[in-house]
Amino acid sequence: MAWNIPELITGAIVPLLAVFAFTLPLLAKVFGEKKFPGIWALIASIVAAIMSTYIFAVVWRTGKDIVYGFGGWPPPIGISYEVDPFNALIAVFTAWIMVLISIYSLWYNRHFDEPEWYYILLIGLEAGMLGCLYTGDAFNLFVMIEVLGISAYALVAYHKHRGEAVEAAIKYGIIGATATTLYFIGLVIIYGVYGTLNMGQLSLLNTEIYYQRPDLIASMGVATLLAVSLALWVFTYKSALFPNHFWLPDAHPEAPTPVSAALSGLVVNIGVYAVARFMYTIFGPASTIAPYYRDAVLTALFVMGFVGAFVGAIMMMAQKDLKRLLAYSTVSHTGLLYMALAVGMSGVPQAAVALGLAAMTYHVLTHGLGKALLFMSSGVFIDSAGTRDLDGLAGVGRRYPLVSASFIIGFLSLMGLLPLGGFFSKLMLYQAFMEAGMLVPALAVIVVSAISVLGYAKAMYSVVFATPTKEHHEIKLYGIHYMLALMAVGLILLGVLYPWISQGLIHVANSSLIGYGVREYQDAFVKAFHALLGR
Amino acid sequence: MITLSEYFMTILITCMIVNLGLALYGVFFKPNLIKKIIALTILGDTANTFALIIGYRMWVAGVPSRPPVFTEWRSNNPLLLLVFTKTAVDPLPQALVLTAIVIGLAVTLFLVFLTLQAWKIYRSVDMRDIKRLKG
Amino acid sequence: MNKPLSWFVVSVLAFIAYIVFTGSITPYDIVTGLAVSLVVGGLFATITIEDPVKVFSPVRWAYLIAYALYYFFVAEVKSHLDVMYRILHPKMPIRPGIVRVPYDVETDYAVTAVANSITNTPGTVVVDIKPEKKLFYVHWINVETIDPYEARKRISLAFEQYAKKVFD
Amino acid sequence: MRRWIGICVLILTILGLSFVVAANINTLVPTTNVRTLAEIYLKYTYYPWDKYFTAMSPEACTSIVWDFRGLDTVFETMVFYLAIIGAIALARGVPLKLPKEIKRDLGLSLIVKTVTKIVPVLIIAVAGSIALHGHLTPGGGFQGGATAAVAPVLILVVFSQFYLLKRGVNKNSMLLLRSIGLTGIGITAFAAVLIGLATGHYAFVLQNQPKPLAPDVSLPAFVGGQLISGSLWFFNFFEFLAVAAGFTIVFLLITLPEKLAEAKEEKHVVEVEEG
Repeated sequence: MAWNIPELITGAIVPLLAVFAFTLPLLAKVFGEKKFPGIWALIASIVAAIMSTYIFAVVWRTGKDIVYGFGGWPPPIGISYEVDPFNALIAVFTAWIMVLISIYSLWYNRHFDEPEWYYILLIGLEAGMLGCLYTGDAFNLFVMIEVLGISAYALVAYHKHRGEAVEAAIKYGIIGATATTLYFIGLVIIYGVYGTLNMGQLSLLNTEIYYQRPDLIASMGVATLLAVSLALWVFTYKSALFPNHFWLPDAHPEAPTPVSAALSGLVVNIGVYAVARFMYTIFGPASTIAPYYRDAVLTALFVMGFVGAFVGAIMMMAQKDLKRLLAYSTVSHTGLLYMALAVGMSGVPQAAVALGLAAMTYHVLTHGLGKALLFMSSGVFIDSAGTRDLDGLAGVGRRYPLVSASFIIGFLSLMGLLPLGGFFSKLMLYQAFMEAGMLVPALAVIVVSAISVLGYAKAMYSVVFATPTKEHHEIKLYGIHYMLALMAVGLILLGVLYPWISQGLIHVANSSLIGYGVREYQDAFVKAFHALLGR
Repeated sequence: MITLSEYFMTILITCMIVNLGLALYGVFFKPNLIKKIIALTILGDTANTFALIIGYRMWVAGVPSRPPVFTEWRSNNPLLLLVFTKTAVDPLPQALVLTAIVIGLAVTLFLVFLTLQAWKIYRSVDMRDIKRLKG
Repeated sequence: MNKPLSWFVVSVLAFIAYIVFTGSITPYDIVTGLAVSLVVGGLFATITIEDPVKVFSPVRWAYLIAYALYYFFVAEVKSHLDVMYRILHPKMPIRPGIVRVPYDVETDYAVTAVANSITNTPGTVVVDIKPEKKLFYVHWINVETIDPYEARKRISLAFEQYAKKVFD
Repeated sequence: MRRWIGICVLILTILGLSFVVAANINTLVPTTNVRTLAEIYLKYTYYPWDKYFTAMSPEACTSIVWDFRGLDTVFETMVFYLAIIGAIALARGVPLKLPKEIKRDLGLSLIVKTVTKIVPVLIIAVAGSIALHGHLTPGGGFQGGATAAVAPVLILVVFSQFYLLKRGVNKNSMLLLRSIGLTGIGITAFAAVLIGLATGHYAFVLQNQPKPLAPDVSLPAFVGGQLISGSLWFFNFFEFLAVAAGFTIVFLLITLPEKLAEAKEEKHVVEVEEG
């Protein structure tokens, strides 16, 4: 049989990361325990990044979804990975940011007394994220969320002598475990009602029932609604949507800085992705929960996003701790993401939905990059000043001009200033709401940005422009500032290339989440089923 | 008129649902961390029981349903395989529960270690004593 | 200490456990059973057994069988009857108390065998042991005497005689 | 107030779930038939008449766990692994080493100790049987490993931790064993692909028996006439090693004498800096 390289790479990428994590203790015994783990994690992340880029290139060029049945089993029988442009794009983004975070971790290495555990957990985090993105099986998503979750809890508690870190991890862990257990109950209900766990088949069954068996909708709708709402709780929990955001301002500041960057910049997106996958691909406009329940769910998401965006922006002003301020900014931006996600209610024209989802994807990219950049550069300042307090940090930025410049570019992008990525993603959000005829959310985007300017300005002012009140000790950067500058350039590029990017993202949204994109997702499943069955 | 088996099934499901509610109450409203973790394990076990009920098979004509193990495999007899297929319970929920149990165990284990660490620092496992963070 | 021999003995024990638990003897069971029991034997050779040569003495095995016969058919029956009598008697003639009972066997296995024999027969339970003084503390349902040597004669002497032959 | 909210949530949960079960009584309550997917699993778990569509294991659960849905289990193993790594990370800086002086007469009484000399032998033999017959009878690597880990726990309780440490059962050696087991799982997951690369045939990740799209690569279902179900046997074996070692690490860490742990930690606290 002929080799099918793109499929094989799709299937190999996440198990390969698992193998990288599994072999690390063994190899660390052989090659030394101080330096080797970091390098091994870097190699792992680079391999994953290259493979995910290749997958994205193939999906983008051929315009067809890749379905990989593990063990050669056809999809509903075995587990399959299903890659469409939407998750391929987010996976590429995640993988490359993880490369940067791995490099930064090498620089941050001196904070770790036994680094191998940290790097195993970091690889586990990456495997969890990529698995959540690529998987085409609802139960596998549960497993991958747990992989992601447990490495996140352990990484938050990594500075174990700080009571705050342990407390944050406990809060995060207990409610997170409850949420995932409830997701399991939701999955059991889905299996009970639909008899399958494959996302493609669920989507297909939903469409068939919607068009051919309307008599079943009423009875199945209730159970499906319950299952979906149980599932959405864990997703919104992982992405810190408003009432579930309580753990984030505690956990993110207490985690080691590179982990804060990963949690704020990437893990949040996984929840958003999963909600989009559930609400658009699986339980889309033509499904058993349509039309009333689905609108209700989206409205609830919208309201929570709306409140979250404001709460985050307002709480940001009151913060004295730099990392905590950034964490509240994440709450605010997650709110914006969910507002964009909720655009696909019944009655909204498809073009507006596509625009909204494209804007959401765009905002995922600009916010993720910007937030990772901000956390990493604030890590430099915090190390230099020896405190996270904004007063103690006063003027520390003057010692590191390149880092400060990147830091400011990151803030300006989150604020939404003209040539930077953040401006254009917010612009697209605004346009999407206007086109969908939602005036209030469109204005809310602007108002939230305006409120958050106060918080951002405070942080920028004290770190860079204020006069130093005390002597900060110099720390060696080892070229890490060039990496941060590169990320700042990336933010500028995301803004400058807006016309091409926006077109591309609208295409991504169209070909993955709505209309013919969903049909393609179902078709890819059916084709893979027949191909793998071999008859 | 309901049959006896339906009646018992109703009792089972009712107990399970009440258990679920109580476990959630425990997780959210008990201040003691150990009690929270115990409530969490009860929640997990209830979920697993639910999955097993979903995958169970009622007895066909009074013949007990059998576990999904094809013990007569050495005979290579398609007829026995057919009988097996017609009487065994659904193996998928069992496999899912197996995975969920291990995952629940792993998370519980880690939470216990976190609680131990919290006790070392705060000398207490009560959430009312462990609140340095603003929340 | 004779390690290869201990290894062999422990392996045989593990192999028997493996086959009994598995409940079938196909070539697969035998091969995997041998592999597992060899590994287990290697791990526990120096823990489980101190002097493996004793295992190969037919006299000891004969005494072990005699011990078992005596224990199951004489000691157990006697003490069961005794306890039954005490329970069924309308006045319940019991006099519970803890007595000191010295013992005179050497090896750990012998001590354990005696102690477990005492505990397993109804009416008497070993509650503590002082190896350095060679004393059992036995809870007795009907304390007939508190003289240690007299108590020993009533409770454990028969067991000790067999255990000495089997294990010491 | 808090309590009332809690009770309201509780009642709502119960009523809501009851409503869902009642509304879907046909699908959520067992009937005499199982779902189509389940019938496929039951039929093809051991189906020697079609070598392209079977897991070749009479135990349907094990074949789902390690073959049909093997990916779940590999990552379930990873969750367990990461939890143990997290636990080790929380216990780092606390040396699991033999102190110079050990108080004598640690542990329980002579009788318990003597019995504990024999029982672990039987436990591990039984555990091995559970693990190695995972593809034939209920059980498997995880269950076997968990059973085997009872032996060190018994020794730990009865003889004290130092007895284990003196015999080389410490965190590092167990981690090494665990890593070997996990590496074995990883290699088994990629075994078909590796064989395929070597022979030039296409193969799938986590493949066990030949498949229509990869007919040339498979792991042997029979060895010497005995059923081992291809990759299932290897998965069970390596999982057994990994889980037994993993639980041993956990129990070693959690039973560390508290005074010893804290004495070492206080020295450590000084070195920690702002995160």
